[in-house]
Amino acid sequence: MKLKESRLSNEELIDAYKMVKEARMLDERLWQLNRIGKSTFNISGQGAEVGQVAMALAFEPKKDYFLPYYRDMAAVMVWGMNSKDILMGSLGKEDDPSSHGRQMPNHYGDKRYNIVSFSSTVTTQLPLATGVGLAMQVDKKDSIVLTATGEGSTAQGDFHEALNFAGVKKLPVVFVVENNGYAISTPNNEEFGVKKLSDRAPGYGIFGKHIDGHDFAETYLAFKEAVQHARNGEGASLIEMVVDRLTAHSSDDDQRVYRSEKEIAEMKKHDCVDIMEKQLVDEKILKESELEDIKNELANKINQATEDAEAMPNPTSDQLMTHIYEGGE
Amino acid sequence: MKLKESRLSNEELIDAYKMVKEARMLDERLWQLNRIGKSTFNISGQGAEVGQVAMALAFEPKKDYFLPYYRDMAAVMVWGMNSKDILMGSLGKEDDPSSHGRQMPNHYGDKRYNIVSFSSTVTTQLPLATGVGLAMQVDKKDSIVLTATGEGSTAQGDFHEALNFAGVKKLPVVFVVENNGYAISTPNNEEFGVKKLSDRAPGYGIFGKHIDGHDFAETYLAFKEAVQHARNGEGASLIEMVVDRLTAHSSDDDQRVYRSEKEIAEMKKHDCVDIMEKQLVDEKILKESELEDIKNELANKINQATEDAEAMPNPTSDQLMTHIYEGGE
Amino acid sequence: MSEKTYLEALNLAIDEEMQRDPGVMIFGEDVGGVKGGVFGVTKGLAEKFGDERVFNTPLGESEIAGLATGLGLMGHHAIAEFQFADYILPAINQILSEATKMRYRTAGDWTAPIVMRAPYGGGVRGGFYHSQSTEKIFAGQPGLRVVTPSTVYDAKGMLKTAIRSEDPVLFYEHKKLYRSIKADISDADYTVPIDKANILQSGDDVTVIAYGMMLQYVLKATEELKDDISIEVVDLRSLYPLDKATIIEATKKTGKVLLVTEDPKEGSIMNNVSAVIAENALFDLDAPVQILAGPDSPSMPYAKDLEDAFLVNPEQVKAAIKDLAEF
Amino acid sequence: MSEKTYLEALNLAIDEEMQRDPGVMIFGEDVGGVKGGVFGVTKGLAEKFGDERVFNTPLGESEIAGLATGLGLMGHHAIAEFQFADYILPAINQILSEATKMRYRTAGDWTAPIVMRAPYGGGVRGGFYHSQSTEKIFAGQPGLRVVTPSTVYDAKGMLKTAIRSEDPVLFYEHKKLYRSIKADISDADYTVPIDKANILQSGDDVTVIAYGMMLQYVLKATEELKDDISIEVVDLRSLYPLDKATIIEATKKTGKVLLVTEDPKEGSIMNNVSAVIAENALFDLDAPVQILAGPDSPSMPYAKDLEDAFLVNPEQVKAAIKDLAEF
Ligand SMILES: Cc1ncc(C[n+]2csc(CCOP(=O)(O)OP(=O)(O)O)c2C)c(N)n1
Ligand SMILES: Cc1ncc(C[n+]2csc(CCOP(=O)(O)OP(=O)(O)O)c2C)c(N)n1
Ligand SMILES: [Mg+2]
Ligand SMILES: [Mg+2]
Repeated sequence: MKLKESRLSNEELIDAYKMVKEARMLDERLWQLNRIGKSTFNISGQGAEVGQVAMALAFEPKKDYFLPYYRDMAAVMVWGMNSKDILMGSLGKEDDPSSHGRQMPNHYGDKRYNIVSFSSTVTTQLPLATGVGLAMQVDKKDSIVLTATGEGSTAQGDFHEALNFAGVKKLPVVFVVENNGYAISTPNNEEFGVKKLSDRAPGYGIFGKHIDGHDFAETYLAFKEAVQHARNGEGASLIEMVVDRLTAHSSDDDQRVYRSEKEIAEMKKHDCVDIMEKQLVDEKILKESELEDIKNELANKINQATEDAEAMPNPTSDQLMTHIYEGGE
Repeated sequence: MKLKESRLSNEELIDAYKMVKEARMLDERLWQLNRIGKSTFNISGQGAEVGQVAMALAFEPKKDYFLPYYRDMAAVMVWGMNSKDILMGSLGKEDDPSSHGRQMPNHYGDKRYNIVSFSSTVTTQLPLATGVGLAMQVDKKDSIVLTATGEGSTAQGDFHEALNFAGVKKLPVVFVVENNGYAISTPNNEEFGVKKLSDRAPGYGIFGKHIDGHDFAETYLAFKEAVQHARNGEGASLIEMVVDRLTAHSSDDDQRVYRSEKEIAEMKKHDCVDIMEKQLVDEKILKESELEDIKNELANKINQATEDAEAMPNPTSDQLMTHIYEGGE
Repeated sequence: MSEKTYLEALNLAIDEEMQRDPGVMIFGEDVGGVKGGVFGVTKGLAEKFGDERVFNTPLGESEIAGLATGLGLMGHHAIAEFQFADYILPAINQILSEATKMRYRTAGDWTAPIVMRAPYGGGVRGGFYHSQSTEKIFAGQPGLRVVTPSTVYDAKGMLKTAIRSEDPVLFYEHKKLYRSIKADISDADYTVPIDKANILQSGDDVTVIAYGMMLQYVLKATEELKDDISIEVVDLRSLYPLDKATIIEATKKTGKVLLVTEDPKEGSIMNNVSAVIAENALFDLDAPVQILAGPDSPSMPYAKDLEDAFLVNPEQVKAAIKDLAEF
Repeated sequence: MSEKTYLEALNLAIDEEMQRDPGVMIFGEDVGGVKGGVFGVTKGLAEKFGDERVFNTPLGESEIAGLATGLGLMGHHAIAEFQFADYILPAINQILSEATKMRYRTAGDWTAPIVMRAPYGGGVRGGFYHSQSTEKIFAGQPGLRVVTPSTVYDAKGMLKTAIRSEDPVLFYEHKKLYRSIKADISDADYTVPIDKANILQSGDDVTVIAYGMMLQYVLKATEELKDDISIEVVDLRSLYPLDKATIIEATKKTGKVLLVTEDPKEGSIMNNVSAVIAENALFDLDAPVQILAGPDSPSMPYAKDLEDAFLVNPEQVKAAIKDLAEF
C-alpha cells in the first residue's frame, strides 16, 4: 500500500519516518555500546520499526496504556520515551525510567507515559493488560490498552488465558503478535501448526487480522480498526504483524549459526526502513537529500543523548534494599 | 441421527446401551452411598453417558490410551473398568485400581487398561496426553490417545499449550471437551466469548468438530473420523461434545441455587438415556420389556458389585509412607 | 459485639472494605452470582455491590492473578480468590514474576496493591488436591507478604489490613476453621497488623508457635495443661516475612520451643522459624527446637485411615508439649 | 581421564545415557537443531541422535513439563530443559501436581522417571529473571528430588544417575559454573549418588555446608585458610530431600556450622538445613548456626553495583569462616 493511503498528512508521515529512523539509529548505538563493553546486553527491534511506529500511531499515547515487550523500542518512543531514556536503561542508570537500573536493557516501562513495566518472563504482560483493560471498563474511562509479544511467546498458557478473558468481557485491549519468524533459534513451524496466528481470534470471539508490518499504511489502518473496536466497546483484537528480526536474537546470540547466509541476505534486502524511505521518495513526500538531512540531524541527537545518558549517575549499592515493601523507600 | 446410522450392529448397539445404563445406575448407587455416609464424595457423569460410550467405542481400548477426567465413568467402563472397580474407588479401598484409596472418588485411572491416573487439578492431563501421544509416535506404535476435560477447564493455559504442541507434531491425540454448560456455577457465557469451542481447532491446525453428545450415532461417527485422522498420522483433533449435567456439580454442591427450576426441568426432559432408550425401541432394536430385563439384570450386577466392594479391605495407616520414591514400597 | 464464624468475619471484612473503597473488587471461580464461592465467603456480595465489582472468572488461575495485578497497577485494591490453595499453583509465575517484583523492579513507580485469598489445610476428606498447605512455596519471595489469620478476630482485622495494604498479600484461610470456630467480635471498623506475630497467651515453661488449625489444637492443649505447664502461645500470623523479633523474644523467655504445622516437616514454614531461632537465640535454648509436623508424604490421601495418619492431631500436640516441658 | 568443563561433563552425561538407553529423549526451548540450547549443553546431540530424540519445543514451560511426564508414563527417561531456572515457574503446577505425585497417588502403578534441568544462579548481569535460585520453591514436595552438582565430576555422575532414576528429578545447574570450572574426570561410565551429601574435605574446627558457586568460594577460602583453620566442607548435592545423617554428623564433628547460599536468606534451602541441626544436634553446637546468604531483596538487579551488592562474595565467605572459628 502507498503511504498516503494511510490518510495521514505528509507532516505526519515525515514525523513517523523520523521515529522509525531514530529507533533504527538508536539501536545501532546500543549495539556499539554493547560491543565496547559499556552495556552488557542488547535485544533489538531492527526490522520491526515501521510496523511498530504505524501501530503506535493508531493509539492516543498518554491517554492509552501500553504493555510492550523487549523489541518495542520504536513503539515506546512514539508513546513518549526518548533516546536518552532508553540509553539510560541500557547503561543501567539511576534515572532510567523503565527500572532505575534494576532491570536489563530494553525492558521498557515508563509511568509518565502509561507504559507498564515489562519483565523478562514472556507473555505475563497479556494477563496484566486484561487487568488494565478491565480497570478502564469499570472506571468508565475512554482509554484503551495495547500489549505486544513475539510469536513464539504465544505458545504460553498466559496468551490463551488473557485472550479468553478479554473475549468474555469484551475488553478494550489490542493484542499484537510481532511475528519475526523465530523464537531465538526456533522457527515458526516448530512453534505452532497453523499458518496464521490471527486465525486464533475467532476462537475467542474477538477481531483478528494478519498484516505485513513492512507496509506502513496497511499496518496503521489495521490498528486503527482495532482501536475503533476497542473504543466503541466492541471488544478486543488480535493482530498478527509480520516483521523481520534483522539482528541476532540478542547480544548473546549469533543467528548465523541457525539461519543460512542466503536467508539472512534476502531478509536484509527487504529492510522495512529502506522500504519506507523508498516510498517517501517515490510518493514525493521527501527527497533523497532530505532523508540525508534527517539522518544527520538524528545522528547528532543520538550523540547528544548518549553523552547525556553516560553522564548520569549509576544506582548506588545502598539502593539494594529500597522499594521492596510499602514505606521502604 | 438414528442409532443404526452409526453402522454398528444391533448387538453392538445393545452392548453400548448396557454400558450407558450401567453407568447411570452405578452413579445412582454412588449417590446413595454418599447420602448414607459410606462415601464422602461423588461427582457424576449423569447426562453424558451416551456421548461418552459412543466416544469410547470409536477407539480400541486396551491398545489405545485414555486420560479421562472425573465425569468419565461411562467411558472408563467401556475402556475396561467395572462397577466393582469404581465402587472401590468411591469407598477408598486398598484395591481401588485408580489410586488404591489414595485419591478422591471418580479420579479414574487403571494401569491394566491404559487409563492414566487423573489428578483433581483440571486440564493438566492434556499436556500429559501429548507426552503419551509423542511416545506412540516416536516408538512407532499404532496406539492413539484420547483425553477429556470439561468446557470450563479449557480456560486453563494447559489446554492451549497442549493443543499447540499437538498441532506442531501432528500427534495422534483426540482432545474432547465435554460441554455441559457450566463450570460449577459459572455458565458458558462467563467462561468464553465464543459460541463453539471447536472453533479453536483451526487456530491450532487440527481437525475440529462440534457434536451433540445426546446423539449416539453422530457422536460415534465424529470420533471415528478423529480416530482415523490420528491413526493415519494426520494429527490431532478437538471435539466439542455437548452434554448435560443432570446433577449438581458434585455432592458438595446444590445446583438449584444457581439454575432455575425451569432450566433443570427442561434438561431432565431431554435425558440422554431416555433418548437412547426411545431410539432403541423406535428402531426396533429392543422391546420395552427387554429394556426392563436389562435394568433388572444391571441392578443385580450393581448390588453384587457393591457387596463385593464393601467387603474389600481399607488401606491401613502403615501405607502412608509407601510409594513415595523408587524402592519405597 | 456480635458472634461470627471465621467465614462470616472474612465476608464482613470484604463487605466493609468494599463499602469504604469503591475501587475494591473481588473475583475468582464461582465467586460472583448467587453462589458466592464454593465455601460461601463472598455470598451476598454480588447482589450488594453489583456484577462489575464481584464476578466469576473463567477457570484459569494465571489469568486470575494477572488480572488482579493489572487492576492493582491502576490503583484498584483487587481481591482474587483461588478456589483452593492447591489451585494457586498455575498462578505462581504471575504472582512471583509480576506482582511480587513490580514495586522493586520499578523502584516504586508501579505497584500491585492486591490480595490473593486461598483456602488451605486438610482434614476435610478432600484428598491430595483439596488439602494442601501451599504457603511454604511462597516463603522467601521479598516483595510478597504471606499471611494467615487463625482466630475469628484476626480473620476480619487482618483481611481489612491486607486489602488496604499497598503490597501484594497472599491471604491463606484455613478451610477447616471457616465454620468450626466462632467468637464475639467487635462490630467496629478495626484492623489487625499483618506483619506481626501475636502472643495469644503468656507463659514461662514452653513456647509453642503455630498457625491455622494447629493453633486451635495448641490452645486446646494449653487449656488442658494449664495447671501443670505455663505455655507461651504464639500465633505466627505473618508466614513471610517472619516477625523475627517476636519469635526470638518468645524463645528467650522459656528456652524451649515447639513449632507445630500440619504441613510435611521438611521444607515447611517452621523450618524458617527454626533457623531464626538457631541463629539468634541458640544459647537461650534448654532443649532442641522441636517441629511437630505432617509426615514427609506427597499429600493427604483420601481414605479415612490414611488421612487420619497424615494429620497431626490434638493428642500429639499435647504430648509434644508435655515432652518438651519435661525435657 | 580427560579435562572437561562442568558444561562438557553435562553434555557427555546426556550423550552417554542416550547411547545406553534408546528411550532417553531431550527437549526444550532451542535445545534441538544446531543451536543446542542457549548455553550449549545439548550442542551436537540433535545431529548425533536425530530430531526425534533431541528437539525444540514451543515456548511453553507447562507443556514442556507435562510432555516429559507423559513420556515418562510410557517408560521414557525424558529430559526436559528449562532455559533458565527463572522460567520453570510456569511449569510448577505440572511438576508438583502431576510428576511429583504420580507414583504416590497410584501406589506405584504409574511413575514419572524424568529429569528436568534448570540453569540457576546469579552473577551474569542477567538481572531479575536470569539470576534466580528457584530451587527452594520445590523443597518440601515428597516424591520429587531436587539436586545440583557443584563439581565437574558430579556434573557428569549425578546427571547420569538422575537420568536412570525412576523418580522425577529437578536437576539444577549453576550457570556460572558452566565454563568457569574445569577438571580431569574419568572417561568411564561412572555414576554419583543424587541422594547423598558429600564431604569434600574433612576438618575439625568449622563445618561449612554449601552448593553451587558458593561451594567454589568455600573451597577457595578453605585453601587460603588451610594453615589456620581446619574446615569440614560439605557439598549438599541433594537439596531435597536432605541427607540428614551427613548433615548431623558433620555438625557434631566440629560443633560450629556455617551454611552458605547465594539465595535470599529467609526461606532459602539453608533454613531447612538449619532446622535439621537445631532439632538433632543442638547440644553439640558451640556457636549459633550461621547462614551467610543473599539479601532479602526480590531478585538480582542489573546495574553492576547493585548486582555486586546482592551477591555473596569470596571475601564474605572467608570472613564468615574466620569469625565462626574464632567464636
Ligand atoms: C517464560 C519464559 N521462557 C523462556 C524465556 C527465554 N526467552 C527469551 S526470548 C525467547 C524467545 C521469544 O520468541 P518470540 O516470542 O518469537 O519473540 P522474539 O524474541 O522473536 O521477538 C525466549 C525463549 C523467557 N524470557 N520467558
Ligand atoms: C486448576 C483447578 N482449579 C480449580 C479447580 C476446582 N474445580 C473443580 S471442577 C471445576 C469446574 C470444572 O468445570 P468444567 O471444566 O466445565 O467441567 P465440569 O465439572 O462441568 O464437567 C472447578 C473450578 C480445579 N479442580 N482445578
Ligand atoms: Mg519471534
Ligand atoms: Mg462444564
